Amino acid sequence: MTRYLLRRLASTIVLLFVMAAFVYVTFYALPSDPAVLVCGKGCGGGQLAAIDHKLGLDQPEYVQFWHFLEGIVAGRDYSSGPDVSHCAAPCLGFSFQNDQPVLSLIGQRLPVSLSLTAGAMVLWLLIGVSAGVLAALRAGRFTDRAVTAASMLAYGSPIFVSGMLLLMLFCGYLHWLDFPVYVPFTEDPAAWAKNLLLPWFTLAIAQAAIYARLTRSGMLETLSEDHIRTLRAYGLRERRVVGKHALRGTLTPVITITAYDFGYILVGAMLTETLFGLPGLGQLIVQSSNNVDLPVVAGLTLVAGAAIVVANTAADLLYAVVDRRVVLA
Amino acid sequence: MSEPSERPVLTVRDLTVEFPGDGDTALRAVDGVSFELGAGGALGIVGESGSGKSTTALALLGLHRHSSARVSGEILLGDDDVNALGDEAVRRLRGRRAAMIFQDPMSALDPYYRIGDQISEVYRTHTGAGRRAAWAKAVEVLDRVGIPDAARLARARPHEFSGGMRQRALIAMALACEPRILVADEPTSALDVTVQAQILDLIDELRAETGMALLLVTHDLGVVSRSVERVLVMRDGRAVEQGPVGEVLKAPAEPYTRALLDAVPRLDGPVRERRTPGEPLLTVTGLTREFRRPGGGLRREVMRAVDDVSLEVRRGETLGVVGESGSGKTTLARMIVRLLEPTHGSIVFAGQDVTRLPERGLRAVRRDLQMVFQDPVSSLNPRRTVGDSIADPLRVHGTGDREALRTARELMERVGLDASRHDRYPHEFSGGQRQRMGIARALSLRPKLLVCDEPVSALDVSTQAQILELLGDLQEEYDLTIVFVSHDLAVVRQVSDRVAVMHDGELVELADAADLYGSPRHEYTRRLLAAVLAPV
Amino acid sequence: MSAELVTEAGVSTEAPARGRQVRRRLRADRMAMAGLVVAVLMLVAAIAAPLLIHLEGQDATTFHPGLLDSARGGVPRGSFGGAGGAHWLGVEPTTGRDLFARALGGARISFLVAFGSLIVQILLGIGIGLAAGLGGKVADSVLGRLIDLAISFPQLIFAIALLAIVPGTFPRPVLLMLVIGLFGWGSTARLVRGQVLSLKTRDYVAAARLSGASRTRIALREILPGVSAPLVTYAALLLPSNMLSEAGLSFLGVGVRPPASSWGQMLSSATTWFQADPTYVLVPGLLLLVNVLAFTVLADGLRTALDPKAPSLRGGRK
Amino acid sequence: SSSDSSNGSGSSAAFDPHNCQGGTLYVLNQSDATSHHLDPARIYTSGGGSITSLIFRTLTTRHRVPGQAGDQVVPDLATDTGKASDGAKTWTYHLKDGLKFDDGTPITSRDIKWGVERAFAPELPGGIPYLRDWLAGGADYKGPYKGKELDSIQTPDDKTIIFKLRKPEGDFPYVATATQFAPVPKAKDDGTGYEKHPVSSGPYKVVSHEQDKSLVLARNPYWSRTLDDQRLACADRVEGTYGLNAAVINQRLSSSAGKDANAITVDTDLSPAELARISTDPNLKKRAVKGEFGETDYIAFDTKVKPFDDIRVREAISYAIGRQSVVNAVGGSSLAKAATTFLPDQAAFGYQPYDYFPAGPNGNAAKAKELLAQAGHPNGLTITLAHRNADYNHDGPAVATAIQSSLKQAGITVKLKPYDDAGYGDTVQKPSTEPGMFLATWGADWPTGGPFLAPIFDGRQILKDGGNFNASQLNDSKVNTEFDAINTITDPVQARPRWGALDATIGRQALTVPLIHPIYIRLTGKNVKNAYLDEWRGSYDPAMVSVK
Ligand SMILES: Nc1ncnc2c1ncn2[C@@H]1O[C@H](COP(=O)(O)OP(=O)(O)OP(=O)(O)O)[C@@H](O)[C@H]1O
Ligand SMILES: Nc1ncnc2c1ncn2[C@@H]1O[C@H](COP(=O)(O)OP(=O)(O)OP(=O)(O)O)[C@@H](O)[C@H]1O
Ligand SMILES: [Mg+2]
Ligand SMILES: [Mg+2]
Ligand code: NI
Repeated sequence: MTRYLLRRLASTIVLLFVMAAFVYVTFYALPSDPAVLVCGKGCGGGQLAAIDHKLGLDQPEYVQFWHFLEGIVAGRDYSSGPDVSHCAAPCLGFSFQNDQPVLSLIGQRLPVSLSLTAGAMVLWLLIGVSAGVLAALRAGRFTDRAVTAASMLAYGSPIFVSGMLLLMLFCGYLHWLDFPVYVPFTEDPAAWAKNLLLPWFTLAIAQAAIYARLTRSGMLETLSEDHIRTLRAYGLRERRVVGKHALRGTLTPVITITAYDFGYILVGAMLTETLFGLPGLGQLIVQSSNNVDLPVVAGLTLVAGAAIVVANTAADLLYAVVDRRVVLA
Repeated sequence: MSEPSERPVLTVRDLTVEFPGDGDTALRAVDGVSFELGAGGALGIVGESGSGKSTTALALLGLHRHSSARVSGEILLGDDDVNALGDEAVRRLRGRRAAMIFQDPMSALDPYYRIGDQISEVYRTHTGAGRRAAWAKAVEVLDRVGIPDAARLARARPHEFSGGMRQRALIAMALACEPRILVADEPTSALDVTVQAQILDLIDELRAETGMALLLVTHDLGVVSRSVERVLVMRDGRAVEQGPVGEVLKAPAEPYTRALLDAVPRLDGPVRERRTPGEPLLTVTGLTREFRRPGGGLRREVMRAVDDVSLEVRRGETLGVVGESGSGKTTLARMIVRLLEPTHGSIVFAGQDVTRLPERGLRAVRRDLQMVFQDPVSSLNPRRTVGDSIADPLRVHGTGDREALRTARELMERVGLDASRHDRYPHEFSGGQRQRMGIARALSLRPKLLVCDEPVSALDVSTQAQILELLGDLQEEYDLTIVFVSHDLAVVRQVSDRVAVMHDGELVELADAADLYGSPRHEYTRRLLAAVLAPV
Repeated sequence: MSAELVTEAGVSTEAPARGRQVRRRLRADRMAMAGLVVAVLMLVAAIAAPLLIHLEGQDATTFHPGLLDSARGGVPRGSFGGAGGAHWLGVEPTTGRDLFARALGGARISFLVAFGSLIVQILLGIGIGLAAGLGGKVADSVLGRLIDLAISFPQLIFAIALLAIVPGTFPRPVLLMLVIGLFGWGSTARLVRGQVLSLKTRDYVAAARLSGASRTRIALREILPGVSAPLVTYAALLLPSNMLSEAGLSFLGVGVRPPASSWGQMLSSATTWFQADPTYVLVPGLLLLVNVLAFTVLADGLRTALDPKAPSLRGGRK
Repeated sequence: SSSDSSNGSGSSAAFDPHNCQGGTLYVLNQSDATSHHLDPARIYTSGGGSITSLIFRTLTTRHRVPGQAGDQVVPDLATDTGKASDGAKTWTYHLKDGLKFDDGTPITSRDIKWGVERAFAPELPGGIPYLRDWLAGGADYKGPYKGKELDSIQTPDDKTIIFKLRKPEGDFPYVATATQFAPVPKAKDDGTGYEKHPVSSGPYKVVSHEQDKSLVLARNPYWSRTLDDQRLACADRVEGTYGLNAAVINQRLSSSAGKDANAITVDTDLSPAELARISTDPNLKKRAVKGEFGETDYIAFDTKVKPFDDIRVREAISYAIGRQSVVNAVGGSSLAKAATTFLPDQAAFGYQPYDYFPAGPNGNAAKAKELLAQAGHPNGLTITLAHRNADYNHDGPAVATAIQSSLKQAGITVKLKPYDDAGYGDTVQKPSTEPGMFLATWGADWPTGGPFLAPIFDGRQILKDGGNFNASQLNDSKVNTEFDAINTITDPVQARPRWGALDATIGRQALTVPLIHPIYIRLTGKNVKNAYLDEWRGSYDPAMVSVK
């Protein structure tokens, strides 16, 4: 276990390093000059050079990359005019367009993304798993077909369409809900939930489609296994056979995928966040790549990678806890 | 063993089970079978693979419900007709009136829950007992079936149990509800002979103690003759013969039964005539293979699958290798053909040290060194025609396409296959036919040494007999030297000149077949031999 | 991201059934056949797009200012987005370009991008998956990491950034193919690797080794065919997923470039028009939806048809 | 002179400035209303901006009235719009009495000087370029943090501030509306950290600001209407939400449910689709405020690149353009007017109508072909049009494809060459990388002809290292001399006809093809009153609207 974690940690670090290098190499192929973007309209040559110097863009690229790595381990200093401001380790860089360390930018937006992802996850699990179980138990019959059709429909509509339709329907026409605005949980939990309802559903519908299909096939497979036959041969009630034994076997892979999806959506719910104006990580990545805010994009890519790797590791650990037969290697 | 009493606990009349096929065809897996089983009695159902034994057994507990199978006829468990009752009523009968144990104990238990919990769950379902009482009952029955330290091991999950222990746990589960009849579908087929003997003993004891009836499904005539009073022989879904074990097996009325009996290799049959051994073809010295155990602590444990084995195979002879599951037979066989790298030791084949030859250098040697595998399913590529599969080795060695195919067809004829079916795919053939193809492929390069790893274990007795005979003929014809690996002592005895016995990776005894079976020297060999069951 | 999940538990890694049988089963599956027919029709329509557009007598780039109500934001005059004899599906708001021509032209690009990226994904997936599965311990651990990397790489993030910075002169459909393909091969590779690891323990592979066959021969003749069945199913799922990826990228403003159109690009620029000119949204929306459905249903059918648990495939081991 | 508004307000009830106090005003925006930074040195908005002018007062400001009078510059912190001397090379301002920051400390001329000086620091980039160009010694100045002052700004006493310029600039009062001319107390300045706690001189102080997410403003107790005749500051509180989707903003404003009834937007215009919808809804139509901002969207040529060095080719293209398609492409006649002059059609710029190459709404293909034949291209011509890959600036694919479609009728094949959004400016603003023909837009920083024409046509403003807007690279000494002459005029009214005449002269050379002058239409929430779009910025003013 410890050994497994250590190995996983080591490989994660290597992975992130490769990722960082990749991100840097790619972004230095940029045709546009970040200094110009910081500088604004009608920025002259002398001032550009000064900004270049301040951003460290006048140094060779490998030196910049080195400083970036150094910052992660030891922190970095940046001139703030009269003084220097310190970006403490782990410093993922400093956004000059925002005048903030990348990590604190990410930190500010993390709660939004967490709220969105966690809520949506609960919903998609509830909807997806119950629909899938239902479909499996009624395999081949009307309910099964209905679930299958609905899930394909949901899977086939892009989020920006389904989200927009939900938004216009519930807020624009029916007025059942106000247009969503993010309210922090700590401020007003009720308003938090109410405002996130639509984004949650938008995200959950698309995901639930996948989970329903996953659960259905898993359930059918488990139900055909020998140990289920044993339980039936010993007269266990069908409810118990399905609800306890078959579900357990079905949910195990679902758990892994859920953890994986959680990590992925946490940083990757760009469409939903853009559509609903939620100031989360996905929106940040869209904003900063539009602004060519290199440090933020690079930092976010790394954090995203890390989040997904951590989620995957968590999934594996969870799997080992749920299924004692699994040996972590 | 108690004598059968008047009132039958189980009466089956005209049982028929059909499975709808791909088109309009329906497969009649069980066809008008009738039999009775008295209280405390024991009935065996035997027959070839696919004859409908398991289908019958499952029907007894109504386990075909909600599947595609159509069941008709009468199944009376006591006074209740399983076919006529509602789902809920049948559910109540299961476990309580009749309990069932299955062939593959590995997958018959829910991997996620503790064994004690699974047993107490069944117990509570039928008795409504409290958690505590049920747990106590679970520990009690586990203890009864001989699980050591039952109170502790009740907390284990199935994967922590060995196969024999799992089968015991399943019997314990059956025992918990004190059923009137125990249906056992091949309860020991997946187990080693020594473990098989223990399990059969256990079932005997329990019958004597509780007076429950036994319905034993098996393909093994030895098991039948040892454990039941009456036997029913099935063929293609029909009951061809029925009667007391002694009578049926001693003087079968049906030719089918006769053939079945004849095909069973026996420990007391004639030993094969010892050939004059030639010079050593293969010499193995100190051969050892280590595997790392997965998981474990920081320093991984190493296990020796084959431990310091030295032997020699002479030209023209057949060397049998026997041993229980996990004793290292396959590992040894694969090292001999260099599919596995030995950790230590050396292999000298036809005067050449091939121990460390790289894959490239091996190509020439490989022509002379071939292998037949145990599993006819996985030994043929499902996506290549059988003709191609047989011809491939020739092609690799540079024979032209046409010529290779021609040879392949000849070989097919030789091993008793219809050569015109060379462009079919493996799934269109039966297990025995596939095994013939495996042999044809191995022979295509005209090897000197043929290593057969359990070539007949996956086949039923009659097919097994045919294949063994074929191997014997080919040995003559092709001047083959054979290493024959099997867990079945009787089979090995029938084909081998000399026999090696393996135990925990070590070679415990190596002797001429007659000597080894006649006067085994090693304690382990004796134990093995004692556990073998013979029909009648 | 999604197709990967569908497959995760969906595609079995068992040895698959044979072609004839598969075709028979597939033919018996009405849903799958419907999916196949629709998919093929769409493909044919996309390939024959220039012909069909010529038949209508329009093209995809000419503006028709006269068909629009300029004072009302450039919405097409007439009902159903100006649909009629001249413009079968009406015209696009603000430009007056012919929607039928654009939808068909869009089909070409959508398919091109989806297939192109599929090919990249499959080739990389097979190459790296095979190499990892067959290449021995070191290769497997290095390539295994690489596969992890590809899977855990935040694809969309990077795709957005990359598409935003690559010079506008680079052909967009090719770039989209590369981006979607290069960031999406991980799960294919994982599937192939898993399949290879399971197949290579089969005895027929050992038999091939015994016959002296080279590694390449084993990989190509013995292993690859066994990988192909789950791969086909997976590809049928990847295709619509690639189409949706392209639509998502278009929505975020980094999709194909005008005057070219793709369904995703049309849909994303149409979303705001769904009240003022519903036809404009419905055309690409339905096309995309129907296509995704067709391929998903087809994949489903394939999976069932290839299911090793089907009765006639029951193996001999007792 | 602040409250004589009559048109454009959203509510039917009459607006009374004396009773408008109270309530919370909500601002729904796509991006941060202060261009990400709440530091006056880093903000680039004209006329003091909208949200920023709630926090920062400047030496002068725009006149907050509807219609053409809104193009005037008026005093804000200063007592007048500045006294010119030395031929408009020296400008002197005096501060009003009683001015205070939001912490009660008095505002002095040194605070204004500090505010201007710090805008030169490389740590605080992003402000207007004019300071560096105009102020004597500005080109080499690196800001005050290293201890160096800018000597061309003098503060002889607490109330007086004098600016010395490099050359005559009659428009200096307009530049003094920029937030760089807002006071910044040196004691509170910590460089890049200042925007986290900027000191307010305007009606509101900052309660909280989260970049690209939100802004909350509350009343500044040291501000009053008696000290500031330019802002009404009706609402008690202003709450901004940023990062919203444009369609969602407009949908919220049109629904006007709950708090959205009190909402405005300062960066989101109605899109064509929404316009189409609103045109059928009289209630919404009432709340749609329409206005103009001096802007021209045009095709720029580099006359150093073939075939655009030939005036006949440029003329042919001018003739071939179908402006109706272009107008439609940006949303139809409600959102744009066809343009034939470079100067916008507003009096403040000195607009003088002309149409030298009459193309009609759909282009004059015949005339274009004729000219092309004369220029030696009888079989048509293939050219490349560079454009941005995003549409929001009117220099994106929508306009480019419209041009492509209309030039095709004249036998001109246009290849499109998109540039990424961020890199486009870089490319077209450097003579060495500039494409021969590209889409450009030009908006006025303030409503006079000078800033509209000089960067585009003044030969001395050709900047080799980038930041060049003189795309045609016109360097005509007669034109240059006229620029200098008009720049010495300090009365804008006198300067106007001269600008108009200059534009009409340059127009003959077909150096650009003017396409459209955009029109802005924005919605407000249903409770919002006194929302009018001023001509200076083309946007309504949060300092003037009321939710009561
Ligand atoms: N669920 C099923 N669907 C279709 N056919 C089935 C099914 N189960 C069994 N069969 C078929 O019914 C026949 C009898 O099968 P059964 O499993 O009863 O044989 P068996 O005698 O137990 O053989 P073995 O010794 O191999 O276990 C076989 O041909 C088998 O293929
Ligand atoms: N690749 C491997 N990795 C780790 N352990 C292995 C491997 N192959 C075999 N073993 C272990 O080596 C031991 C001997 O295995 P082997 O397959 O040789 O036994 P066998 O005698 O052929 O048994 P069976 O009768 O079950 O086939 C077993 O404990 C097995 O688990
Ligand atoms: Mg059976
Ligand atoms: Mg073995
Ligand atoms: Ni514009």
